[in-house]
Amino acid sequence: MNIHEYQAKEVFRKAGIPVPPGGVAETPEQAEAIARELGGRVVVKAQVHSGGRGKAGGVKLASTPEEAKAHASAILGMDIKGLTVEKVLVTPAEEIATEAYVGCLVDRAAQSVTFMVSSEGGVDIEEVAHTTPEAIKKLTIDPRYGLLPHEAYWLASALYDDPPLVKQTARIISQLYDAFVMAGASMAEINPLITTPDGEVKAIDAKMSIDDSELFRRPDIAAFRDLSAEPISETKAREADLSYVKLDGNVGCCVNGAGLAMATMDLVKYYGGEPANFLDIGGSSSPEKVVAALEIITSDPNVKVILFNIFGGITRCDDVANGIVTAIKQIDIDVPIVIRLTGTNEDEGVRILEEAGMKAATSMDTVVEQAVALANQA
Amino acid sequence: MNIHEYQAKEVFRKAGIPVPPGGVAETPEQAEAIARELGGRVVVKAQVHSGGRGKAGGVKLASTPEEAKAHASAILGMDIKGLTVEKVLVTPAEEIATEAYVGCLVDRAAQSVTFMVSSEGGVDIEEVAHTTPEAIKKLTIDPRYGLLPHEAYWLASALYDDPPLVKQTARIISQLYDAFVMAGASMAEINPLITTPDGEVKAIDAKMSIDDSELFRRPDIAAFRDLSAEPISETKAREADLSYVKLDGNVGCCVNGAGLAMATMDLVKYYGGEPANFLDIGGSSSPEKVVAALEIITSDPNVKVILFNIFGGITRCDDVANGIVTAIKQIDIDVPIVIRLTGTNEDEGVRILEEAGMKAATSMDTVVEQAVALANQA
Amino acid sequence: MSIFVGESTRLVVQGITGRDGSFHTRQMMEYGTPVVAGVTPGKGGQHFEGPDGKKVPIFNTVEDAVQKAGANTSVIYVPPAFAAGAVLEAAGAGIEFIVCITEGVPVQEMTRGLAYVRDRGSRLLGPNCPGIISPGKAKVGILPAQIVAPGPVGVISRSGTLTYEAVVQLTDAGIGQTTCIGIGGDPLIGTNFVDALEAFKEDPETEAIVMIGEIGGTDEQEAADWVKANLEIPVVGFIAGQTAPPGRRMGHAGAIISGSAGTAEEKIRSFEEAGIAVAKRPVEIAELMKDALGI
Amino acid sequence: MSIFVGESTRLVVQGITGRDGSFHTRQMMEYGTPVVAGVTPGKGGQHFEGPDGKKVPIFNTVEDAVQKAGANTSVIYVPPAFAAGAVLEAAGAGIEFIVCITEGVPVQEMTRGLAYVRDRGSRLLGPNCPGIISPGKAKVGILPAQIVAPGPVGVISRSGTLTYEAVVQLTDAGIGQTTCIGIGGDPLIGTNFVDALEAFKEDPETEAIVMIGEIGGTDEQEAADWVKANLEIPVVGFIAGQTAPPGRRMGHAGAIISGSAGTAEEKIRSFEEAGIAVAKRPVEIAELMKDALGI
Repeated sequence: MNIHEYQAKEVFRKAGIPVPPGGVAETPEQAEAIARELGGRVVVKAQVHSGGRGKAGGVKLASTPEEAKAHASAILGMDIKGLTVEKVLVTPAEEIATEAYVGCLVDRAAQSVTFMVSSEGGVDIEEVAHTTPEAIKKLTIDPRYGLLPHEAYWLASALYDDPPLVKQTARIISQLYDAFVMAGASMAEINPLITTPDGEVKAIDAKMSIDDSELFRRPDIAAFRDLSAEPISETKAREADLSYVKLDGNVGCCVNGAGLAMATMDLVKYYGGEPANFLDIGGSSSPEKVVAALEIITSDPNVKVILFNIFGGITRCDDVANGIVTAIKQIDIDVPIVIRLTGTNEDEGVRILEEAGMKAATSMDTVVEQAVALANQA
Repeated sequence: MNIHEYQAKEVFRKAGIPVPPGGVAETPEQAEAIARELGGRVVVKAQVHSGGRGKAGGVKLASTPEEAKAHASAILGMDIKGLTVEKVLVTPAEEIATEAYVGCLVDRAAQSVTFMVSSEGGVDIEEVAHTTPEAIKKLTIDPRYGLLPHEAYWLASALYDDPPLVKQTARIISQLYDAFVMAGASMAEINPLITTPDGEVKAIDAKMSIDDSELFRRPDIAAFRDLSAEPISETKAREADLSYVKLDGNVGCCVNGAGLAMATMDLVKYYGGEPANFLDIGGSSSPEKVVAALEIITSDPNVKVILFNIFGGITRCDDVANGIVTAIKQIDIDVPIVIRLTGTNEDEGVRILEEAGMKAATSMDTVVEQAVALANQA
Repeated sequence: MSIFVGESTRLVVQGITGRDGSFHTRQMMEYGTPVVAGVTPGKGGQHFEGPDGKKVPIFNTVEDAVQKAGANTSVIYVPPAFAAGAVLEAAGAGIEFIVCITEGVPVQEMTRGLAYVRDRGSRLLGPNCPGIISPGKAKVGILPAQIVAPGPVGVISRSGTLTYEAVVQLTDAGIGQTTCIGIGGDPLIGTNFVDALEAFKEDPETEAIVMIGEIGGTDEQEAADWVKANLEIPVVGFIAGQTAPPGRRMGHAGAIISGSAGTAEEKIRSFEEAGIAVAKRPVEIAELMKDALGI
Repeated sequence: MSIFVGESTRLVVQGITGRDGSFHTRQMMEYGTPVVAGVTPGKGGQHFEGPDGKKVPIFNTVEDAVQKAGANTSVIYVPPAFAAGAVLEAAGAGIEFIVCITEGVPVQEMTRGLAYVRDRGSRLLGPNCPGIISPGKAKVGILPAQIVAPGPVGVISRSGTLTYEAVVQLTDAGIGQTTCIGIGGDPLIGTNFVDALEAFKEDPETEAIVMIGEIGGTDEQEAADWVKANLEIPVVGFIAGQTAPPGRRMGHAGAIISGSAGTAEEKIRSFEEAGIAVAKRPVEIAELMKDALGI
């Protein structure tokens, strides 16, 4: 789960990282009031789960509260990479001497947390990693010891020579690690970490991704979820404990297992179709989950056909068949449904479907080809 | 540094360990008041840095506040293994179903912390270790991971079968480890850890030794030091940053280095004498430390001769010589002093002594033999 | 032969009294897997009733299961909040091979968990994996027994049902398996492609390998490099997620294309460069394997 | 030859600008030890002025000292509060041999520190030790150079000045040393008697060994067992603390007889059982060594 800049800054503040003050506004008037209270020049920043806010015009400098209001008015409601801006952060404009990058993330290859720092801050770190990898210093944390004081000091030393700056930065790096652990993050970054002309080090941007598996025991972090930042269908899927990602095609897919679901999407494309979604109904799928899945798929007006691809393992074919039959009675489905059903309790599942006047195939290729043909005819 | 039972119980309480309430009394009247407030039967327990309090009559059960007063009156001022009881702890008498032992300590061989648990609680664990070692379950903590939940559960499972007792005990074992870490301890034990007839698990005794090297950063723990529990000479030595242990002989020893100091004591014994003390003036010994050392040695009326054995390394012979000369002027020393001085700045040191009318030898055996002879003549 | 599990497997089920644990314990026992113990704290001394009235002793701790029942392999069916702790307990008790089925284990817990497993000299499969099956010998996890058959092919996969898809086609084509392993879909896993490949290389009965990867990470690319440098026997591969958009997580915590890394194209290219025959559709896996084995 | 330090030693001094650090750096340089770097955080870029106007570069981190000055050995003279951190830093930077002179390092910090040193494949000598000297080659620590001489005897000791006592007598008797090591008086130390004995065993120039132990712990007993099982060359031993009362700490955090363990009698008995010639007085060490060497 991604969280907003202002939320990540709350986490950072709790960990002791120096973060400038600021307030979140949902209206231009609120933005003006916050700017007035802060005094001086402010920055109005779009709060969306997307990079490249600056380039998209979502970050603007304001010299007066009135100007802050005008900027907020322009930014609120703006569309950035398909996401609508619902909130802006109003925060003082800092004097910047230097900009650096400090971040950490779960590193698959190292099976631990890796820190990355670069004195080329304020720019896209993936770009830096690509063009000048030597400008990034990396350090993998031994999970048995956590981030050790000398490691924080080494990372800070890669950014600055001046002893007071190194000391402040080392402290911030340790605090970033604390924040990372505290929030159950999979990624946390400060970009840029600035130094001011007075020699202070501050985090003026903040980005964090939270490991969804950590949320059950961190209600404070879970409360950060911004439902306005995701399609309603995905919110609904999550509540029904389904994995769903909306895509742009017209073949609605309902599959058990993430790998099989992706392979099904790929096969749709192979046969000349376009998947409307990724949807994994998961392992122990009750009929209720199937009903919820069908409600979500049919809520997408692009969908011209619904394709079930079920290979029963823990999932029982009869559960899925029961779900389909129930859903058809409850929901008004006006697109064709093609079903592949094999594996655990296959015979029972096929019988249930046949009693309801439906058929099931056993081959994946057959049903996908059929579904694509139906979608392309529609 | 050893701390008292009531102090260890404070640390335990902070860590969440269930410890019965209680109060510390320095007079029989205070003990009576505490017993009245607690109500019911109480135990009056001598607070001294010594085992075997029970056998010595330092732990007594009282049915009434008046009886508590009487017991306190008997126990306060009592001598237990050479230590005078200055305080008693008054605490409710608990109903006991079973008694177990739970402890942890720094384990030299394992280079980590080792836990020991035994269902034979309430008795001397070293005795148990000696007679029925199989009655003790040991587990060494990996310092990189700390005490893991399953380890606490395993230890608890070695004591009880009943699931609720195991669960409570596992929690207490984890909390004991927290207390151990929090206090910078080298040893912490609960003996006995009791179960009540109602199925509650409680620590009714508490013992902790603190690593002296941890005290500088734990002022709350350092404040536990009970000066009344050690000879004044040792308090004074600690303040002067000297290592001093009072012994029963008459040859006062002043040596640099703990190993050499012990070897000097052994040599005194070898030549038929008895050392009056262990005293290590440490590495970088200023003249002031030598003066303090001489003050401490001469405050022991048993001392019949003072023996210096200095092998200069970091310690400079001239510093020691200057200290001796200064001390002789300041303190009224009426016993002979024999000096062995060799190593760093030896010539300068010998010159300083000779100017003050003293002599120094270079051989350890010579001076020790001489000192013993002088002590035995006196 | 088989890898990781086989004739010497003595299995303890952690979470044997839970819904999934009890269901799958019966399935594993029916397949003939020697389930020697179950663990549910607080239920030590009771027995689990398996098929045909077989009784499996339940212990409070894995340590007891090891000491009293000689367990050397563990399978974990406990809720996500306790799964990492269960892995630690198994490794701490000296279990050699640990299979963690549980999905949704916090990744930060796994960083410590994996280090502990390594320090103790154990091997972890998973978490968030379907387990492992050695046809005719042992089934540890949830892989369906009815679709496998003994034979010369080793199967390694990051996914569950997609593995079934591949395995059933192999079996239908008359190609049996030495061992089928689901390594799991999480970003941090105990046994990756290379670990499994190394084990298959040591198994004289494995004559060919199927590798089923998906988007996210670079494990497949490293596996391809390893195959190129170390493996003589033929490998057939498949990568799921060619149509997955970057930045969106496809179910598994691991299945996400982040930055420039982890696309299906990249992985397919690596496979091809390593001489791995890449199936375009799952159904081609069996066909390519027939070619590879010359049957 | 020598053990742990020698011709290839490239020393970095952690805490080079402190009072003890600067004094002993000069002493070590005067002895000819190759001091290639100093570390004091915040003073990187400055230089330390050694004897004869030699300049030693100061770095902010040990990592820099390793990368820019090729340091492979470190000696630590920093206050107790920072000493464990300095050990971690040295091990983290890849220093192979770390000598910690500092006394009063919290023992709990050392449990983690020793694990880290092991995990990183480094060796720690100390803490709370006088260091190591290889006569004529290198001096790392505070052992006085003027009392040693090159020769065939290895010296291992838990104490400082008592070692000097033994070494000066050996030297006065014409018996030189391959290496003299003070392993330190703390309860938890990085290099114990057995570690040092193992290293001496591999050194062809070491023809005999002096072991100076004291009360507390069982390190001497284990060393005696090791000597009996593994060592061919003669060993002379001495144990300090025969008159120390149980339960009272004799200076060192380690020098305490607790319970039934760690008495001088016990240790002397172990030595004797292992065929180690035990000196009753320090002065006898040189005499027994003469007998052992047949001179």
